[in-house]
Amino acid sequence: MSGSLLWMTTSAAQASPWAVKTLTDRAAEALPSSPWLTLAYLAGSLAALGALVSFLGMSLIYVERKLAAHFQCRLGPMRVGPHGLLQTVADSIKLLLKEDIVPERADRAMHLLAPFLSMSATVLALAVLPYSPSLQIADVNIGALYITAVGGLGVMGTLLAGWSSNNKWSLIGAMRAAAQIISYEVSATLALLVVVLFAGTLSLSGIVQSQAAGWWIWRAPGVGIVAFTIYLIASTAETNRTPFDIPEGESELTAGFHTEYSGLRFSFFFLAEFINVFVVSAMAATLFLGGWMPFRVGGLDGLNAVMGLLPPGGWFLLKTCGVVFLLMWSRWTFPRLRVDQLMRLEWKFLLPVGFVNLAAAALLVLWNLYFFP
Amino acid sequence: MTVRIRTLEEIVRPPQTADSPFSTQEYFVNMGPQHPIAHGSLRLVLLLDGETVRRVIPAPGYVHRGIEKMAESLTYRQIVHLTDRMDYLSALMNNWALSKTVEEAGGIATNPRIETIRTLMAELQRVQSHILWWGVLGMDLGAFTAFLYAFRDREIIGEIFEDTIGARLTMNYIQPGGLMFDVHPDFARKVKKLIVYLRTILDEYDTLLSGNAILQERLRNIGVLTPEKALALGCTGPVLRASGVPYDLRKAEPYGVYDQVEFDVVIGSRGDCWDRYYARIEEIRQSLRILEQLIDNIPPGPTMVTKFAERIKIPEGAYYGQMETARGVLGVFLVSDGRADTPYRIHFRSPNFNNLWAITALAPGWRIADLIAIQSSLDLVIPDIDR
Amino acid sequence: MGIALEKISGVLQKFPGGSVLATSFDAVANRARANSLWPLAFGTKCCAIEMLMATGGPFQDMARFGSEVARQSPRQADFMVIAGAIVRKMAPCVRLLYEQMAEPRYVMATGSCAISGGPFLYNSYTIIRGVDEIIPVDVYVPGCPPRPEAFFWGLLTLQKMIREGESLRAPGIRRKPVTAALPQGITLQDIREEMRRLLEAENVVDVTKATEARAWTEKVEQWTQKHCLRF
Amino acid sequence: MDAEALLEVLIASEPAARKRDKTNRTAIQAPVENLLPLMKRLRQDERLAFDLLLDHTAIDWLAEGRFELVYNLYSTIHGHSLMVFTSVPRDNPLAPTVSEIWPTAHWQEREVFDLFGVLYDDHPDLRRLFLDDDWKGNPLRKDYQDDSMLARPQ
Repeated sequence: MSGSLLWMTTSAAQASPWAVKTLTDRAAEALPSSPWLTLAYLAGSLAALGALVSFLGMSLIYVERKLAAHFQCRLGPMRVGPHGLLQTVADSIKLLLKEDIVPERADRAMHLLAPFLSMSATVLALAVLPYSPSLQIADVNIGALYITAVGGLGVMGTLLAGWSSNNKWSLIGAMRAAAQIISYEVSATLALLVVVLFAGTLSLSGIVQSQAAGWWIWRAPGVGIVAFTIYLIASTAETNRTPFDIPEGESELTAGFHTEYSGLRFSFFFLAEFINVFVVSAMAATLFLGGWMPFRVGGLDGLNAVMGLLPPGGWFLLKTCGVVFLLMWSRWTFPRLRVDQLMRLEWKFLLPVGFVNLAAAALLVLWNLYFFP
Repeated sequence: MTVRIRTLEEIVRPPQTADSPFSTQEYFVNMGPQHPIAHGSLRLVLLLDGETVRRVIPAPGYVHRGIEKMAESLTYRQIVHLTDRMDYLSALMNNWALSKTVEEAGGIATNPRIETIRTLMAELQRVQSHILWWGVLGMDLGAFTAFLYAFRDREIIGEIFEDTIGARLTMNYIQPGGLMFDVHPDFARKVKKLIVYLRTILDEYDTLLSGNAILQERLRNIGVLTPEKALALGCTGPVLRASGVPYDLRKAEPYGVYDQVEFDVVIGSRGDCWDRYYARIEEIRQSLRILEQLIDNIPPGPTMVTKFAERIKIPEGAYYGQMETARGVLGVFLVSDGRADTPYRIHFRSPNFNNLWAITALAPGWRIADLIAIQSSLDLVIPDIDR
Repeated sequence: MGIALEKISGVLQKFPGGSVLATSFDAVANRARANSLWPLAFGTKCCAIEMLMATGGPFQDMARFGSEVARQSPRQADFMVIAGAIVRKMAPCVRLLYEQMAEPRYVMATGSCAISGGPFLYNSYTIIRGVDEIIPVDVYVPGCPPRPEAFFWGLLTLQKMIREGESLRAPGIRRKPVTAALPQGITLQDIREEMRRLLEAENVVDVTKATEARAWTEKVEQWTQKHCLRF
Repeated sequence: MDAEALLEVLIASEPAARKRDKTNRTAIQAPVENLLPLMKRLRQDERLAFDLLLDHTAIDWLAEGRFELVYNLYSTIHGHSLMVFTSVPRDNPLAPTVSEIWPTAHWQEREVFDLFGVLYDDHPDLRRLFLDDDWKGNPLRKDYQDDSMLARPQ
């Protein structure tokens, strides 16, 4: 194992064309010469993050609505802008201007706080995602762990929202959300650990670079695809989407934990859900599909050169979109699971499989039984 | 004498507060009248223990319009339009049930053409109603796409109705003594096309929803209704047949031209939600069989045997007529005093009214999500309960 | 937050040239509101099948106008479609739902039952003759039940009203343009008067008396006072 | 069992029951005191075995000062049906409940209680069904008055 690890680190340091330079690196470099440039970098990255969040949210909502419509033999939004492109813009402006209601008997402070907590948890995750070698805000050396930790924070917002609304349906929804997210976090982490074992690093850009000879989904024979599937199922559950949308469960709990929210605060939950979809898709792409790394097979230089024609950012976007499509596809196809079936799936099926998979992965790494070790 | 009149508030009292902050307690929640599962405006008061349903108290009446009182001052032909608005998904069958009872009581004999067209229309409506139910069940269980597929196919049948009747939902087509209009010249061609189309589409339904492991998990062995219980609760229609009782009025007391066509009564074996689900899917297939046999054999003849403006008078007496609608037995109980051309009293025995109460026996012990599945599988139309 | 934003146009006006800005801000806001009307999933009777289900279906597709996001919670909905008869037992619930919706909120009464009681006008002991007795209605869509096309007519009328009528600085103007859907030169008042004249000429109903005689409207009012006062 | 044989069996077992004319189905009339034993027999007798109570409702005969209660029975085992009529006085409308024999009667009786005001002895949960608990009067009675009802113009 140490051999392969050494190979990884050396290859990344010496011969890789993918020298990663994050925004924080640039800011740190600029600090001695001109502190103003540093500030400009910081302000720029903050603005970019804000723009990214709103753009991502809006475009994903638009895509989801269009996609759903086409799955269902409909047209979807058509009237606002060409093919309804401005539909989500109109929706956002309307939600911004909508009255903001706090129910009389709600816990006012918590009720106001919850959507921001939910939102910030997902936005924090965006900071460490490697979009391309030159576009990453910070490359934390425990990136994978950080994403898991921050992802777990989001449930606080949901729980708070359900509790503070003083509505029984909201509370049921929040309790379901807490039980579900905490359970599925375990499986998601187990799947993530498989890749960490192979890559030998927790840093997300390090994981991407470790896939220069091939993506872990196929390079780790068997365990890669199993881990990918587990990760996809667990992360769908974490984002509360069908077939795991029991916390909102429209036909059961009216609107679940955000029943009492209106206007902007409701839109925060709405946006957080879609940013979350992006984050888990980007994570699935980063961990298993090589992130911004083009499709490469170790040794086939001709293929690698052709694949390298598309810039890394494009690859990242393509893969993420693929996973997003997969998530949306399942959302508009499956019925909803029941809460105890959901728990059974996690604790009696995904978790044991995840553990076995992790052990198998450890053995494979130990004996170097994977492609291009 | 032990008559004690109670009120809902008396029953729905908040339980005693817990002594210790860590002990649990049961709590009441309102499901409806505005709730996605209300399918209109049904209110269920649930006593929950965590997620488990301990008790269901249905509180109907949120669309009680007093149709029975209104009908006492209307002539028999005028009442027909009110029956549309009870179970609007089986509007034609409701029309027919009233017409049939009035014809039986007033001694009006119809001709084979009228009966054949009535049967055809009723079966088309049954198919339409079951398709809509399928979609709504999908929506209730979270598969929204099923709902829109159902509406796609429902519109096609709606178009056939529109050609002949001119209405999409409240038909007012089958009248005592005949039909409002003759069928559209395109009717037979379109129905034949529809039969071919629906046969393929039913397979698609199976692929999309019936074969889905999650759906089967959600429906199988949930809310088992034994035949004895179903009969005791007065359930009829697919709900009763799914429990294994082959009680179908189309066979038991044939009306229309049901005695001349070949079809099977679909019965279930266990009486769980899945049986109720698949019984209806299978009933669509049986209805297609009936349509297929009749569509080429519409006999010639007039479509109205009485004069339209003629006021029907019924001799003194009490009459009961019943019909199998998409949801069960719709009974019409008619009392005439023999003097006026309006009924002295009319009462509708609605299938949904009796099927609704099955939920009080089925849901306790299951989770909220199962309650949704159970209610969906009962296929309730609330305005028919409330009348 | 929403309240703070609503003050923007008022603040803008104080600056030189601000009224132009404020007007354009209003125009943008109104266009956004008009094009993003999310209905409340609430139907009582047959009209619900046509108004909320069939219109969402593939043949009609409400989503083209951006209205397919049917919200189950009244807090998140923009307009309420009263689809079907409202009876006295339901009246407080409808009122409560309306009170729970966030401003700006709109109401569309579809079908004769919701507009006037329709087929249940006479001899029904529970019916409410027109949902506008409990909540203000913006658009009336006649029919029994109306066709989905009629619903779209109502939706587009509502959109037109919002685009043209309402301003952030003067909310509530939208109550007036109900007549936007009427032919030129005829106001709603004219129609009411005409209806009244016709009804009274036939000596069928004494409209004033019939309205005053309904003691239960007071009950709804009391109930609302008791339960929804703080909204 | 055909209608004649059915009536024979019935009247032999319950002497107070009489055949009722002017109906389109087999029907018997019984005094309200004998209703409960009669109903029990109808349900339990193997030759009769009426296991499905299809319908229960009432008729308000205002001029005669009585309510007529109607039970509509069907036997899925034998395939025969029967209507049972009984009368209760209008000023003291008290009838025995049959909800222990057919649980479906529970709600059908509540409906009749709501709309006619017929009281059911020993009914486990006698509440208004469709109307509010504080509603005055019983709308389906012929003499029901309501300010909010608009009379239909003739």
